[in-house]
Amino acid sequence: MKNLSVNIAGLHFKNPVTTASGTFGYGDEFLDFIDLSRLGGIFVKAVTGKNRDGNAYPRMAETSSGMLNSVGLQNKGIDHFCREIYPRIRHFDTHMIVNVSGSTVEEYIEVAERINELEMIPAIELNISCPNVKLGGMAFGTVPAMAAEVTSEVRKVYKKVLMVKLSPNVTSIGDLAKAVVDGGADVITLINTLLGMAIDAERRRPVLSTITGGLSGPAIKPIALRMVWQTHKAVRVPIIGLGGIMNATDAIEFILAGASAIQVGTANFIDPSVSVKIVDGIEAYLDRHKINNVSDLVGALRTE
Amino acid sequence: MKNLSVNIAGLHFKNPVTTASGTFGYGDEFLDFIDLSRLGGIFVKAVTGKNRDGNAYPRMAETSSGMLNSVGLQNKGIDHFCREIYPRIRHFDTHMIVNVSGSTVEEYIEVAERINELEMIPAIELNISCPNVKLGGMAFGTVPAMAAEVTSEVRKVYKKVLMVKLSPNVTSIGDLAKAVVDGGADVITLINTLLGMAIDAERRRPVLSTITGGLSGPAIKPIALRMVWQTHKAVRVPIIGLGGIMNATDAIEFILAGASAIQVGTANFIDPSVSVKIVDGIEAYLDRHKINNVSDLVGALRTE
Amino acid sequence: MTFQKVVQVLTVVNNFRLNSRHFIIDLHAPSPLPNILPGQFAQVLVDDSPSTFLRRPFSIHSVDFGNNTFRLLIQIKGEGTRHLSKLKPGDSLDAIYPLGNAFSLPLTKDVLLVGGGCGVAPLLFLSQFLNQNYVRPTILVGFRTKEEVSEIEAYEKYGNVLITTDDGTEGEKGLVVDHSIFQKERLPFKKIYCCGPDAMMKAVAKIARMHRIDCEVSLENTMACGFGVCLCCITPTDKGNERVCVEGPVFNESRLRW
Amino acid sequence: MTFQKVVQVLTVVNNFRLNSRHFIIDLHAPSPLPNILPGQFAQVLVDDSPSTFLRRPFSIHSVDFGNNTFRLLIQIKGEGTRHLSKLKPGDSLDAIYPLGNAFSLPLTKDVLLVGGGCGVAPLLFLSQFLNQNYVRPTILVGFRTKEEVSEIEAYEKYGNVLITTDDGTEGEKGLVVDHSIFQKERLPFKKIYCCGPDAMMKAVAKIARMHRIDCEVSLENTMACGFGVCLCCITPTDKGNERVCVEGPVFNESRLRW
Ligand SMILES: Cc1cc2nc3c(=O)[nH]c(=O)nc-3n(C[C@H](O)[C@H](O)[C@H](O)COP(=O)(O)OP(=O)(O)OC[C@H]3O[C@@H](n4cnc5c(N)ncnc54)[C@H](O)[C@@H]3O)c2cc1C
Ligand SMILES: Cc1cc2nc3c(=O)[nH]c(=O)nc-3n(C[C@H](O)[C@H](O)[C@H](O)COP(=O)(O)OP(=O)(O)OC[C@H]3O[C@@H](n4cnc5c(N)ncnc54)[C@H](O)[C@@H]3O)c2cc1C
Ligand SMILES: Cc1cc2nc3c(=O)[nH]c(=O)nc-3n(C[C@H](O)[C@H](O)[C@H](O)COP(=O)(O)O)c2cc1C
Ligand SMILES: Cc1cc2nc3c(=O)[nH]c(=O)nc-3n(C[C@H](O)[C@H](O)[C@H](O)COP(=O)(O)O)c2cc1C
Ligand code: FES
Ligand code: FES
Repeated sequence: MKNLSVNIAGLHFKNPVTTASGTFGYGDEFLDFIDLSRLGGIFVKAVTGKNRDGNAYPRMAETSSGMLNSVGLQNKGIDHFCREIYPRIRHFDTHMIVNVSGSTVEEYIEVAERINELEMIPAIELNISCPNVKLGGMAFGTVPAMAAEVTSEVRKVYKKVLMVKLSPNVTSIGDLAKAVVDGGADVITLINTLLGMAIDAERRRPVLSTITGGLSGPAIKPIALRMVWQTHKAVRVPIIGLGGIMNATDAIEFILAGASAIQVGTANFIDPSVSVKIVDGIEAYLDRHKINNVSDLVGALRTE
Repeated sequence: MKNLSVNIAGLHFKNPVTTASGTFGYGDEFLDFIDLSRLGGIFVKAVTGKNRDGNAYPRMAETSSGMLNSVGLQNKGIDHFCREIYPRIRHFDTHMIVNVSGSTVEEYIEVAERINELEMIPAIELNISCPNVKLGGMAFGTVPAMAAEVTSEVRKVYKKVLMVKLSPNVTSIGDLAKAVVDGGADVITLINTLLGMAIDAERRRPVLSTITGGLSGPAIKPIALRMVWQTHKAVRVPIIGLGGIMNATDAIEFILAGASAIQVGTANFIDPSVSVKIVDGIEAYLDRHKINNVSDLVGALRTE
Repeated sequence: MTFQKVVQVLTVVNNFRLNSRHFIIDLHAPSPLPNILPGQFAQVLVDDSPSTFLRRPFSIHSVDFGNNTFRLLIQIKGEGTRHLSKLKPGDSLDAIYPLGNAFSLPLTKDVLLVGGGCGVAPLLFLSQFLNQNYVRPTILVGFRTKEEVSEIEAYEKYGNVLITTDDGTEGEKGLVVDHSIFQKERLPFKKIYCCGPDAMMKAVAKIARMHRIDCEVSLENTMACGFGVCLCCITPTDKGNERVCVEGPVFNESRLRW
Repeated sequence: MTFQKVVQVLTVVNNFRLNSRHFIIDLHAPSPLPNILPGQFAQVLVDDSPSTFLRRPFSIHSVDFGNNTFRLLIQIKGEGTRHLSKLKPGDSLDAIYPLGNAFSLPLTKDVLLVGGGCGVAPLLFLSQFLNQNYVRPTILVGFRTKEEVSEIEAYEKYGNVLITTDDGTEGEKGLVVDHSIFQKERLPFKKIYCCGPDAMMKAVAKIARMHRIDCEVSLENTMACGFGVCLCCITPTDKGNERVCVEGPVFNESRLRW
């Protein structure tokens, strides 16, 4: 039996496979397809202070080996989350981690404070990188000083594991990573979507109502891998890597590049059972390579 | 008969279809496949001051809907270009534009000065964005002040049309574009490749000898389109757009987003006759939409 | 029979052309079918070409629970549907189903079904279902031209069929809303079910409102997941943005903010 | 016959398995073949799945100028070759050919050909060509196991065939360089042509150098374009980095800086 468990900032994950915020709902939509307890963790959809309707339809465009979305943080707000959703998901036998979003530092603080009180939520993931909201969001994520500020303000009120999810739409991911670590982040998640655009040539219009949107899927994997690798060189905190992971081989690549765990995002849409297949595939890889602990692979890329 | 010609900074192109530097050699490798005179222009492989061997093998990795390269500006230097290559290509009946690279501002100036003297080269494209050289290159392309400096220094010695090719690996493409326009650029080309990475999970090694390399192909098209659109909003100089263009529809999308001309890059590897097919496809689009001049489509995206 | 959603590899048992743009595909499941209701759809994995990265949604056209098969009626639109049109018996097809809600059971026997183009797809299954519940609907189906008129005999088993073609080569000439049945001052229906292009459904919904007839429409928004997690397929309703793949595809038109 | 490179849609006339990992595909051109020399290769477009975005290079295994057909011998490695193994007669295949340089004509009759795995591919065409030039080579071919030993009769038409298998189930046991022919103090060859995995070619080149025998090898670097413009396929030589797809794939081993 191989040991698939990883320890991330003191939190024990039964395996390194988790699911990405915004691609897995609150987990319950997947109950028909998989046994959630087989996952290392689930990152639930972004929660903001107030109810948000999100952007207008159309919110999606298919692209070569990927897709653009401009959902825009649609959710019913933190009150609704605590009252309606938390009771429904708290007993899932896996780490339920909440993705926290906002338009202002105050909103991040407000949401983080409330979630701090929810016993069965062991960590939050600050989403300072969503390209689909006009205020805040993207701006926090692309300027190191602002990223550090929102992180350190949330750090003051949030006592459990603080993860910060970075935007890839920056010149230097290492600078961003250092800034949020200085701000008090325990863990870095990356990458969020890359800002992209799709045009319908026949109608001569943008496909998305918001003109631009976030690119995800295998198309972005090479960029995500590079950023995980650069971040792994830049900071010493654990990294959760994602971006275009479709199978166990992709997951291993992220782990070799320096990720202690991975998230499966867009792939869930194509195969809702893929996350569990990735757990099995990682185990098979360890068998084939006669490695006992998956943690021995973290950052184990041979570059000499 | 539709009018496919475009005027770019005073240069008359018979149509908006050109080929991207580094993907079309010096044009002559394509003589077996197409009639070069059907193209609007050809951007030849990067020329530097001295001979460069480029990076070690392996230099290529296939990715989902794209590829990574780390060629690293292999070329025989400006002397060799003027002596051996220029005489061979000067009579091609299309605009032959030279992609100029370097590691220092002095090297860019040196090459630009020499090319200024070559009668049949109507323009240069400053490559301040190649991610595959250690010195300069990438750095120039990601810091607005440096991008502006190299542009204005070259502007002093180069009298014909000065194009500057931008790197997409930046937080704000608009800021870069403004900087090089302030520096004296007549035309902006974008995008160059996105920095990416590929890992061979079985061997636990990077695929490329340089670990990271430049991502091109349809995978990056949404990002390229977005950047052309943002640049079109940010500056008033003509734009030459590229990144993942595989067919005429893609080309039209770039033109609608604001490009006065387009370059075909990686697609040449898959179909060496694709550039001419794109010329035909654009003409068919104009027919179908009853548009007389392709220039009427430039930036004609309907966003209201 | 369960109500569970499944992701399953199905076997193509039949694939035949109705006309140059439409085809029908019969799929066989490796185990007893879950419960499926009319209006529900399947998310089909086309192949792994870059232009068909996401699954494609198709309404269930009819179901044969006894033989563990169901049928899709597909119109060729782009890469994905063109590829599906080439599948041969014996090929496999990966599908997630059944997805979405269903048409509600009518509280009346005066029922009209209106379908246009590939929007007729869910209506065959619905007619069959209505019959089982002792309702024999009027079925108004619109086509572009005579060549595309198809499956009329199948519909006639379940109801009274009316036809329009855009060019008048069969049935009445014009769009479905131009049909003479709508010219009457009082329409003899208490419930309309409608499926087709947005513009058609809006026009039918407008008529229904005018005549105070209860009307359900089936939307075809673009989808990424199809089972409620991506929030890409939303439509604005009286309850805010709702998911067409879960709260829909069937909506009572009175709830929609089109 | 021209020397032009063409990009052409060819028709598959035959596709048959040699064993579980290797297959042969016969391709028919719509017009007379251009001139093709042994050692040259074709760049084949697999399909448009994301994992086979680029073309795949394969050596020309043999040519039938009279019938406008040529043959590829392919080993299944990944997605691309697996997909090609499923092509059926009548299917089309887009190829650019002929690419690269060719083996040089020997100035001697004492010629040894050494091939391992799918590296045997260009050697059949080369043997045929040598025969036409009145040279009957010795042909040493290495396989993993008896099951994979194939086409021996074809080679025997053109030369004296020696075999090794890794497991000794046919011919001599071991790698090609372990063959007893190399144990002699003086080897009876003045020219060696070699094609196979890098490690094998290096080992053969080392033997050749030791015995001062002229030796040409055919490299299989990864390629993006295959016709000289991307500079991805380079190998360091005495003239700096040269393109394997234009200056190669055949190099005299003395020029390589492996
Ligand atoms: C719930 C639901 C049920 C459906 N049922 C059926 C059915 O029973 N039979 C049937 O033939 N079709 C049905 N559709 C539509 C079908 O899903 C699309 O036609 C199909 O996905 C097109 O795939 P493609 O790869 O061929 O086209 P693409 O190459 O993806 O697109 C071709 C063109 O069609 C447009 N397009 C694609 N999908 C949609 C869409 N959903 N809405 C608006 N425009 C679109 C694209 O913008 C593009 O212009 C249904 C859709 C939904 C959401
Ligand atoms: C000039 C030339 C001639 C060739 N002739 C033949 C031939 O006649 N018959 C034949 O079977 N093969 C030949 N090859 C090799 C063949 O091109 C590859 O095996 C093929 O491209 C693999 O495609 P794939 O999609 O199946 O594998 P992929 O999925 O692309 O790769 C599968 C595995 O093989 C490795 N791989 C793929 N291509 C190469 C390569 N070129 N060098 C080293 N490792 C590689 C990959 O890294 C990966 O680990 C030739 C290659 C060259 C450059
Ligand atoms: C439809 C959709 C919605 C998303 N919503 C969120 C979100 O609410 N919060 C967040 O941090 N990331 C969100 N993301 C980004 C993903 O979590 C992930 O970072 C990104 O998609 C890249 O990973 P992938 O390529 O594996 O999908 C969303 C992505 C998609 C496709
Ligand atoms: C193999 C290769 C070599 C390249 N060399 C150069 C170069 O020398 N100078 C340059 O400015 N861009 C170079 N590029 C970048 C292309 O010109 C182009 O900007 C990029 O590939 C994106 O376009 P595409 O997706 O259409 O290929 C190179 C790209 C590739 C794939
Ligand atoms: S398609 Fe994903 S929520 Fe409806
Ligand atoms: S493969 Fe492009 S130069 Fe050789």
